[in-house]
Amino acid sequence: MSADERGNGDGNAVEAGESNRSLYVESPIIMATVRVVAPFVFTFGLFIMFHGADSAGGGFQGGVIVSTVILMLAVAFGVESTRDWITPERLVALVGVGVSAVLLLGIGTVALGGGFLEYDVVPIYHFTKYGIELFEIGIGVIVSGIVVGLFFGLAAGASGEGGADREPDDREGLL
Amino acid sequence: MVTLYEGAIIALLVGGVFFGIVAAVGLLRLPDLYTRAHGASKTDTLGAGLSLAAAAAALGSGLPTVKVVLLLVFLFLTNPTAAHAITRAAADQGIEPWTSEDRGDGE
Amino acid sequence: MALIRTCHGHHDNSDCCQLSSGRARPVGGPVARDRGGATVTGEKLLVPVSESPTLRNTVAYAVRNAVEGEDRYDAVHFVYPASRRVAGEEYIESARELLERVAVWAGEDLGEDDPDLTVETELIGVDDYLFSPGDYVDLLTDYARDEGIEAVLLDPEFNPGENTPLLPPLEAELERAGLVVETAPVERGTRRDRLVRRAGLGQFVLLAALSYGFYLLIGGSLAAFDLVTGAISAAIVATVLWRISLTGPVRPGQLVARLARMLVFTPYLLYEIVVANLHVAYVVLHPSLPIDPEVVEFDAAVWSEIPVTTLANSITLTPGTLTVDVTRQHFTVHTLTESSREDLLDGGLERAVRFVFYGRAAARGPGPRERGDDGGEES
Amino acid sequence: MTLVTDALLVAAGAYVVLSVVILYRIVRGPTMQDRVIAVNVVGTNTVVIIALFAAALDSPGVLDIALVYALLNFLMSIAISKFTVERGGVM
Repeated sequence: MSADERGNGDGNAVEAGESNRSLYVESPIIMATVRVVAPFVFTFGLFIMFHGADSAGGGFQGGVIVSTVILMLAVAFGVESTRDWITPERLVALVGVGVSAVLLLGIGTVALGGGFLEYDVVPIYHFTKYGIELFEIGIGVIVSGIVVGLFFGLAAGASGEGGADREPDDREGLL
Repeated sequence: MVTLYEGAIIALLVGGVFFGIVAAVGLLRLPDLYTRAHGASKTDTLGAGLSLAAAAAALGSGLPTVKVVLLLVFLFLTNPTAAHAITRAAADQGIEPWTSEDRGDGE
Repeated sequence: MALIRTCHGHHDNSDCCQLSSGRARPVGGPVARDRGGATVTGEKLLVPVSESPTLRNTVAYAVRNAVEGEDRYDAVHFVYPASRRVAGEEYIESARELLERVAVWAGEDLGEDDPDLTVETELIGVDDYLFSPGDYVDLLTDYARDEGIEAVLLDPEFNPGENTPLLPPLEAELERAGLVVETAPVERGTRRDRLVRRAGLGQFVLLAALSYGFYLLIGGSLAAFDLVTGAISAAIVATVLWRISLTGPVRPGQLVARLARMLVFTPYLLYEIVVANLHVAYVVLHPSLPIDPEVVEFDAAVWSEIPVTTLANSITLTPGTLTVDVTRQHFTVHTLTESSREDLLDGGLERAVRFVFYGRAAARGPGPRERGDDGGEES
Repeated sequence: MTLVTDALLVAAGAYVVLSVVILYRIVRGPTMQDRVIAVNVVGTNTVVIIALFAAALDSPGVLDIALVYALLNFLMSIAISKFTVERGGVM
């Protein structure tokens, strides 16, 4: 019985109708849940990033959690539209900002006469604490940028021929 | 001597493990994907909820308890959505639900 | 003269599957693809088919490509690799029906022009026990060799094994066997909501406030450090997500009212969850497994995204019912037992959700059954 | 509070045993969705185990890991179920 219905093509439990069968309509439930959960997860990721110095956390972990938010949105709303929203340029700029922040911090302490990332030499009150935070955020930005970039890269590879309508150099820009 | 507080925690744990067992048994016994998803998405969620409540109670009041409650809320938000996503994917691929008419075919 | 033949036997049955004019070419080795323009070459195209959402488009592409593409083909063979492993008379019957449909579609696509194309459909592998992708490859290459076919067009959703993803290994193996493999450039359309929506200052402020509150909650302290980093986090979160997470205008009064009613709703939901969980526990642990699963459909009287999601997830959480699909306000729900079906159609949960989002007056509205919706059973 | 600590650890052990039992369903399938459901349950159990350990050993820092695990569990479920539909396989 079940095979018979499958043969007819409409034995599908999804209410789709014969004509609509080829169109995949995204589930509103997944999209709504992701919309609701996203800001809280994002905040949690930033919290972990900021509290790296005194607890089990840090830039790396926080960065991964933040990138998870983007991955969730990409899964629910489609990789293409998420990529259009973030744009590869912004992603690269983000990673660039992170790298330069970390380098600036490291080289800055060296320029002031200390070692690499030796915060004591900076003549600002409590700079050690803020220096560590800045460093963690820099790392977090780099990590989340790279994880999201890798995901987009993988997705572009997986869609294979589907991505062929994009310009080749457009895809190069995605890492 | 078991205090009331300790007794409550242990009762919650027993309930949580019981529903965990129900989820596992359901996962193994039920005949098809959709019915298994029933067991997975709720008995397991309730079992996890009770166990987490026990953990929260054992941690006492304070920040960790808040985190456990958040964990609970998160599970209750996401587990049904995950079960929905999986069964929807199955339905979209044309996997037919088992009905009691199939009972003769064995599990 | 277009010629459509349907052949449902084993492919050794050669008098049925006789072909117009096969130009024999040695199988193996790369085959030059640019055969140039509109010359008729006597080439044949093999298209393995199975039930898939993109099948209709693949058939159209195959026929169009054969008639007017740069690689012209004289014959298109649609074959259904049916395995005895999955088989049963009904299965074979459904495969035959599918092939008949394919033949009809191909006929439609050929249209009235009557171009010179032979369309054949055939069921193969009925007597074989197909298991791994390699078995399917062997079957298809044997068929291709017997018929002198060198080119294969694959449906991107082709999946005769029902469950295991088959396409990537199939493609590679067929190519190794010396066939020209192409995947039909047909995509299954997908409709989604827009990711980024319109939003105003209200959404931004509300989201920032929510994020700030959440940050202080998990931080559990009001030290200067947490206040500062929390503000920074809230600003970042609101900037990134303000047009994504919140929709609709922000009305503080309505928001507070909904939250208050949500607080009333939560114990009710928890009570429902516990009661129904005990019911499912009884059913699952009962030796004879007294289940009677059925898919029911009904229209719920809730609108817009968040209420629908709340109702759907509440339905999923209360055991015995599982939301399989929702389109707008049409719910497809898989129910485990008779009594869970009754509860669902009585509409207690639906009323509760309406109470949360639309107030007390809306909660008194009728449930699905009273609206004359008896959960029109499907499948 | 040693009684409570023991009870928490015993419950965590029970969840470990249950997860091992559920491995049967992960191995047997028969469909990909069956496996995803089973893995999802194991993931939920893991979250509970981590939380129980955090309570038993009184180390609240571990709870962050449980939160992240719950998040990844959700992401895994929706990602696999969606990519099976959209790409005819996982990725």
